[in-house]
Amino acid sequence: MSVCKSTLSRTGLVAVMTVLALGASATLVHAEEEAVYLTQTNANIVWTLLAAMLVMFMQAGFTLVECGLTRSKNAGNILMKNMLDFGVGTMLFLMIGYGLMFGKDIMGMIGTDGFFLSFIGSPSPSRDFDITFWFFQSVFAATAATIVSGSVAERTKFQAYIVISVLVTGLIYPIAGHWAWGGLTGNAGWLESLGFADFAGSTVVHSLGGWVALAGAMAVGPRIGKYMPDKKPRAILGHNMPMAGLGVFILWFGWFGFNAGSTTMADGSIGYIALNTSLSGCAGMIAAMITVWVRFGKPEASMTMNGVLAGLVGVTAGCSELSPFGAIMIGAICGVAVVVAIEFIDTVLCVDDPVGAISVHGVCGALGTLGVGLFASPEYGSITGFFYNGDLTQFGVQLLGVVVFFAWAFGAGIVCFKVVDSLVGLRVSRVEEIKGLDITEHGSEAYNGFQIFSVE
Amino acid sequence: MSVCKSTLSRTGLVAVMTVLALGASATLVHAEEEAVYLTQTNANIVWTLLAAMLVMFMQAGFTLVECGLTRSKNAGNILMKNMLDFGVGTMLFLMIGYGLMFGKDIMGMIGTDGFFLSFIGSPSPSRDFDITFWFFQSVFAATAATIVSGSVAERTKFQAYIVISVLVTGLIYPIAGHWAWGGLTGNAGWLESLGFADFAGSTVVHSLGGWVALAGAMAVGPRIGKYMPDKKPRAILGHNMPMAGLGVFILWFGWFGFNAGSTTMADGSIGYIALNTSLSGCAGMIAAMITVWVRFGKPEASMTMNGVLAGLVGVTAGCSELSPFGAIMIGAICGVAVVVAIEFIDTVLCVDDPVGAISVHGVCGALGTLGVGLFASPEYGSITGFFYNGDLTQFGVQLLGVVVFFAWAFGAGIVCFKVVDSLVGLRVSRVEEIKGLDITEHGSEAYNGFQIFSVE
Amino acid sequence: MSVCKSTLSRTGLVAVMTVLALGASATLVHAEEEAVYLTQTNANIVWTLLAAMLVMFMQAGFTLVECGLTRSKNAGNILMKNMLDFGVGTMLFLMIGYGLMFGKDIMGMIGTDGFFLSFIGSPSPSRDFDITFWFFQSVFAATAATIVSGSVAERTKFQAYIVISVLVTGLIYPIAGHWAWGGLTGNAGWLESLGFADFAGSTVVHSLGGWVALAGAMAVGPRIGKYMPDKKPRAILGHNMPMAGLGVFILWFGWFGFNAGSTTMADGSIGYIALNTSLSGCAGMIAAMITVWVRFGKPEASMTMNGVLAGLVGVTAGCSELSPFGAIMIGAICGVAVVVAIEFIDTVLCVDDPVGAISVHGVCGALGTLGVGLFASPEYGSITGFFYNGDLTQFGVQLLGVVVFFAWAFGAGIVCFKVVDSLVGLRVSRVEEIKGLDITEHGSEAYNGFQIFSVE
Amino acid sequence: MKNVVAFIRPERLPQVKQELFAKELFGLSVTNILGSGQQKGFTETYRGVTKEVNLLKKLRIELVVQEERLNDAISAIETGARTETEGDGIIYFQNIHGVRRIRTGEEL
Amino acid sequence: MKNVVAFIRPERLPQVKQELFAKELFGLSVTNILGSGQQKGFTETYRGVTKEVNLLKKLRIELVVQEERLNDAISAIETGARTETEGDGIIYFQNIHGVRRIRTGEEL
Amino acid sequence: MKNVVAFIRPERLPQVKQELFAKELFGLSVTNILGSGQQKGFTETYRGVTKEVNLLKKLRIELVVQEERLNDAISAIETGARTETEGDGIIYFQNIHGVRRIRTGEEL
Ligand SMILES: Nc1ncnc2c1ncn2[C@@H]1O[C@H](COP(=O)(O)OP(=O)(O)O)[C@@H](O)[C@H]1O
Ligand SMILES: Nc1ncnc2c1ncn2[C@@H]1O[C@H](COP(=O)(O)OP(=O)(O)O)[C@@H](O)[C@H]1O
Ligand SMILES: Nc1ncnc2c1ncn2[C@@H]1O[C@H](COP(=O)(O)OP(=O)(O)O)[C@@H](O)[C@H]1O
Repeated sequence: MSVCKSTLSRTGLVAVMTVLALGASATLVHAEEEAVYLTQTNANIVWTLLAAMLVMFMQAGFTLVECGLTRSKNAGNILMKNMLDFGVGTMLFLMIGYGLMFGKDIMGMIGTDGFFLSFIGSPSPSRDFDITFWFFQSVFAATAATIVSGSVAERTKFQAYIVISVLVTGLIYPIAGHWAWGGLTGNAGWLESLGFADFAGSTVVHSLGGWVALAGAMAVGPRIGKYMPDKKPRAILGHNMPMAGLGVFILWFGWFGFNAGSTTMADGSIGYIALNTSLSGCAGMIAAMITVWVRFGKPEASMTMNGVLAGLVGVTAGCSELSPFGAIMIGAICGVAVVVAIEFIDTVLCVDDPVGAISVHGVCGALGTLGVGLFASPEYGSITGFFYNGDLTQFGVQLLGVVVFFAWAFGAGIVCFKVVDSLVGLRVSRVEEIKGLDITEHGSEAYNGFQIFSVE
Repeated sequence: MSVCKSTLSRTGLVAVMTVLALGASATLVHAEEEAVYLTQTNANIVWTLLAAMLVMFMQAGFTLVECGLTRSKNAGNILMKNMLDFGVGTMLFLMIGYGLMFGKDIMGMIGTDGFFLSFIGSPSPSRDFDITFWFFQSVFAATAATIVSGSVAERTKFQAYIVISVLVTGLIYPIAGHWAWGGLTGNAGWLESLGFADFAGSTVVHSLGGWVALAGAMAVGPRIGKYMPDKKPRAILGHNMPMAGLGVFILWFGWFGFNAGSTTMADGSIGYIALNTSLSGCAGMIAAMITVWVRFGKPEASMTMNGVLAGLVGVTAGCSELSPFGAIMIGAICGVAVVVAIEFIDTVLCVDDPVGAISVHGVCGALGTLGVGLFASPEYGSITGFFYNGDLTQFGVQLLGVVVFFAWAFGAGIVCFKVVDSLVGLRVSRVEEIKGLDITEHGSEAYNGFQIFSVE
Repeated sequence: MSVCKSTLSRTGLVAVMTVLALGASATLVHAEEEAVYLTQTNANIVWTLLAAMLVMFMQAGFTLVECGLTRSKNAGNILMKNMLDFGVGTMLFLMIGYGLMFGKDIMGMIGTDGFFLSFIGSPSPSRDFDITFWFFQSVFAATAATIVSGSVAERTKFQAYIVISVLVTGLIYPIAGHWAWGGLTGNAGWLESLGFADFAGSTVVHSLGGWVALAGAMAVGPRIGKYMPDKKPRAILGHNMPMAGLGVFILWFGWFGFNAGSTTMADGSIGYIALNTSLSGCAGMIAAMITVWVRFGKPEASMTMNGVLAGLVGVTAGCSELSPFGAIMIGAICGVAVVVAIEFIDTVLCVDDPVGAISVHGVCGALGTLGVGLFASPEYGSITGFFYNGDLTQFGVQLLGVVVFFAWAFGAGIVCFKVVDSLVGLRVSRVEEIKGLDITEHGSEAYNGFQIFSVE
Repeated sequence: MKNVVAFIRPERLPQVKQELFAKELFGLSVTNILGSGQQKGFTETYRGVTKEVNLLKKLRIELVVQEERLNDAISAIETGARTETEGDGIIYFQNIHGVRRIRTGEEL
Repeated sequence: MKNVVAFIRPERLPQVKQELFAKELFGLSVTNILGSGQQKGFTETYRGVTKEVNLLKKLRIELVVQEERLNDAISAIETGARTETEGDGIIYFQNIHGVRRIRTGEEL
Repeated sequence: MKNVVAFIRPERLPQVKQELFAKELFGLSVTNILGSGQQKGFTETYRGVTKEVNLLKKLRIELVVQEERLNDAISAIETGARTETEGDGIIYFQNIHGVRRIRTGEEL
């Protein structure tokens, strides 16, 4: 195809090519004699876009983890909820959320413009990046809603869940998000103005989701059979550990986009951000495995998986501020904490959280955010933690942020769930719950052919 | 390792390094004092390659969707077919397809050189890009064949399928592909010369696959038990919705490569192309869910999943031409259409398409292509649609393309299936179909240990 | 949001922004009037990091393949082993492995510094890349350990496995790795000094893992019921082919990072490296399918999947040195070889390797490495093989490397397994094996609700 | 009362059900079984090793019927299940010494 | 010896087991079945097509008991399984003409 | 005719089948069951909560045999299934009042 090839060279110029191709699908570009280089703006677009794709893919991970750790009779419902979180979440963030979160703000409290993608103007590199940034933020928003899905699984009406998902992505997340991240578009959210640091969202995304999840699990109540009359918890086994395990790996994979992509810049820091992310996940896994082993006698898989996620959630706030050893410390702390928290919530609070969402996202998100105030290394990001400078100021700010987010997310969550309960009802009937939501809410089962029986 | 580190700095130059490493695995490069930048050509290679990887990964998504929406007794056969599509497809595209599609053309009808990778010359940046471009095109070709797999699932002889897969990737796809995309290598396919626009292949890849799938489903006939004697369709339930759901998420993820990668350039447009892709998938999901809910009483999962894919297929033609709201419109239209089309094909045409491939890829591919003529926004790509300029010319060209591709793909498909039928026979025997293709065609079952019974 | 947008432009400078954002999550950067370009160093970081993510994701692929090809009663154990490989592997490589592999060396034999990430100094582009390089190497190390998991599956004590995993990533892999790849950090490993070429690790990673796997399978002995009293092998069916199939697709996807990422540079060669990788996998698949078909009468799925992996393992050594046709040859040879090797190991050696790890990684890794000496094309990498220059020198060096790695990995493997056996015992009891490791080692089953029975 | 048990092909269940329901026999319990009889099994090949599968998937159906409905039940099952090829299965019945409806405790 | 067979709701098994164990009846075998009786099934919709499901998931439990324990067994099952709504199932018993423990070969 | 029913360990099925086939008893139906008897169960721990599993996986095998083959059948099953540890199960038989082959309708 030598002729063809020389043709390729001839068609090098983009402009010429575009005319030639008359709207065809792709455009070949070759380096001319004088070298052309990739602009940093376009590099940032490429990087941010790749990261956004990875974060979007995390949706699959959340689905599989939730699905695997619950019973097969609700698997289809869980799938629907997670697709919905992304579908509806993106739409809501498009219409309302982004504006509230990143619009021109009032007193660092709330954004007020940029609704309905209204910031899109005429074509320009700046618009190209803005759109990419918007896309990246939209996939983050969907994540927050998805966390709630896990804690209310197996017993919540699908209609109720839709409304909750809308409220989380459309209001609860973006309003609070503005306080910590409004500065990304030149505003000054009141929390970030105080110095609150949460690089990729241990608190802003995960804890927020986790505390709404807590409100949800409390509002909707435990699954039938979860607690004995004497409040002793019973085990309701997840139906598919390999599925949950695949979900954990997908989340881990996607988390590199979540954390390293939060630079929204193709700069050199992405390498150690990703390394920190990886190390913390590993440390979380090992710590949780050992904790379970010591505490319950055997290294149980579902808790170990929660340990990975705990480490990943924990390092999210500080991935750009921690040294690798700091990341390992955070991961290990979260790995231990998640096991303790799951047991505490299950047996002491008697709140039924089928997948451990409250512990993983709420508790470990908070711990990771506090950890920034302790472990942030001057060699990495711009913050220095207590262990390096003996100063608890940063820790105090972190604590404030953690408390504020808890109050907001849990409070707003409780209100939302109560409102939804009175509007459409939160919970399916006893008979529906026993039959499973797949048949009663969606009209067909998730598995067919397989003999699936639950004998208790 | 400070010594080591300084060594690292010393070995900065690529050339020196390569000699030093004597063929070793990797080469460390560091920024010298005078900065070195990434050339646009290499950036394009990186981007196109990443996109190609993502499109390759879609193969997993197709497998899971098809597998999940069919019965467990054929799961292994479906896996084999999809691996084969990629394996054989790549080989065929290597030997014949690429030449027919992108070789120097005769009257815009067919390419005539570039077979057997013959365009590869001596090392050069241009060759590097050409190879990457070739790789990207090869994964596209495999996609077209895979679509057919779904509609003929659970009853087609494996041998027959191999021949069909060869014909689709080796002939049907590349010949028609040339008409619309030959210009990418400096030719002028006759359809693109008329102004036909199909950026990433709603028609060129998806509709083409969908119409061949229609021919296939008609030629091979419905599965045993699909229709009552009075032609009333019966439900043959898919065996694994979470599996299909994972497939949908993987496809969604990969689709960002499919669409945004079709620039084959790391430029700024990839951001909004990806955003459009995402929004259309979301809109498709929501629209399909509502349509199913209204039409059949409950938000059923398998149709909602088809809605996501419908939106993604629909936006593929115009992702670079649509505004975000245009993408949402296209997605919503396709989401409704896919539900209607599936019911129509199932109950009126009485064509048995187990996974909805014809509706998703054929119908929504066509609608999306037509949509470019209506919704293409002057603010984005180079085309302006009817709703912006009141001119139906572009729509007419789009319609022509859609019709031409239908005629070609359906016609060539029918011929191919008839030929294969007379050569090796299309369909397995009644006994084999009841036993399942896994045992009869491949000699062992896909699941073991699980008690799997189908009682009707 | 026009105001917001102009704010965006104002905040272009990274430095300014960082101050402004006070530790907030992301930083928007826009092209200033004078264009800013992406440095090659940062491009290398982006590319290497993306590749590292992909390789990390391969862990999911390994898990699924191993899980799918074994019985459901051990699925949770397999999941735990694979999470552990990554978690513990990364930690060990952090503490010891990297230093042994890439530290300043003694006589090309072993690295002696760089332990505990001690090479990390103050912030600099060079540090940024070093960390990324480190991360990339750490995910490679985890891969080596994971290969062993497959061959000893379904009968090995979890505690024993932990120790083995530690020894492989902490000692066996990095020591030998230094011989072939120490040069990447400016050392001169003795094998690479002789000219041994293994670009991405057919031998260094895969064969090494495969030979340790052989030692392991021999040391731990066959599963109960695998062999009849007369040494005739019996089939122990894998429980989930679609799961294994998804694993294969994930591995294929990740392998693009494994091979093309091994440049650790965003240069033009990554395109053809990826193409070669893809083609070899395809050829391996086709060759294995045909071989199985001819040999055993039907195209069986699990062997065909092994064929894909065989092709991918085979091309790993030479992906940067082979022409596309060379890659196809290597893939085809490995595809045939893997079927023959599996049968040979199963029926002649009577070594029970449930997933074919020894054949896929050990045998095909060796073949692929030898193939570099035969097929390396002068048009691509820097080496020329026998078929191009009639000179067997390179082949001789390759053979030496293959033999040395076999001796080292198998020998060290046998020693390690014996030591572990005497310390904690390698194998679970007969009763535990029959019950399944999920219950006995981890305390709960992987699947619940599903009726799973194995009747033989 | 009698207890009627039959081993049938899975794919015949819809017909058997139809025949039984047509005769107003609604009480029915179906179990998945693996069975061997006169029908031969098949062989699987997995990773190069041949495996003989001589237990085939069948259904066991069980009906508790009144004495006078026994023949109806048997003929309904036979009509529904018969394909006249090997593997159709067998049908047997036994005496029962007491039946009660759990919901009400009434003797049947 | 008698053979007691009951068809019950899956979710009542724990109660039935508890009642039986309370009466020191430890020998018990449980099978998954699909059953139809007086309880109506439900409909599924899949891809726009309605499907009637008239076989519901039930359990078959089977006990071999000594003559004198028969009434204990029946009443235990009834107590455990009864919800007083349709679908509770039936219970029947038969004579057995010989039982042996496989481990020891002893007649029971 | 007699109906022989045995509850055995799943892993003993191949031996039981072998013994039966050796005695030319080819008609056999196998069901998966969960059983309790003298053998104790085990405990699982899931997410920190302990769960007692006292129903173990067993197989129920059922043979319809002629009167004169009854002892062959019983001894074949006993030989194949016996491991002499708890959990081996029991075997019982009953009279049958009629058997027919569905394919042909012939009385057996
Ligand atoms: N003697 C028997 N005891 C128990 N089950 C039997 C017996 N004979 C047949 N069956 C059951 O019936 C099924 C079909 O029997 P088979 O002999 O293959 O049919 P056919 O009598 O039409 O040749 C078997 O798979 C088995 O489950
Ligand atoms: N005559 C029968 N023969 C066999 N099984 C029966 C019979 N009647 C009921 N069953 C079993 O009992 C289950 C419950 O019976 P059903 O009639 O619905 O309960 P109820 O008697 O409380 O209305 C059925 O699903 C079926 O498995
Ligand atoms: N009385 C019984 N009624 C019904 N099934 C029984 C009875 N006794 C034992 N079984 C079945 O046999 C299996 C093994 O019984 P078990 O008592 O554990 O064996 P062993 O008699 O060797 O101690 C049980 O799991 C159960 O399925």
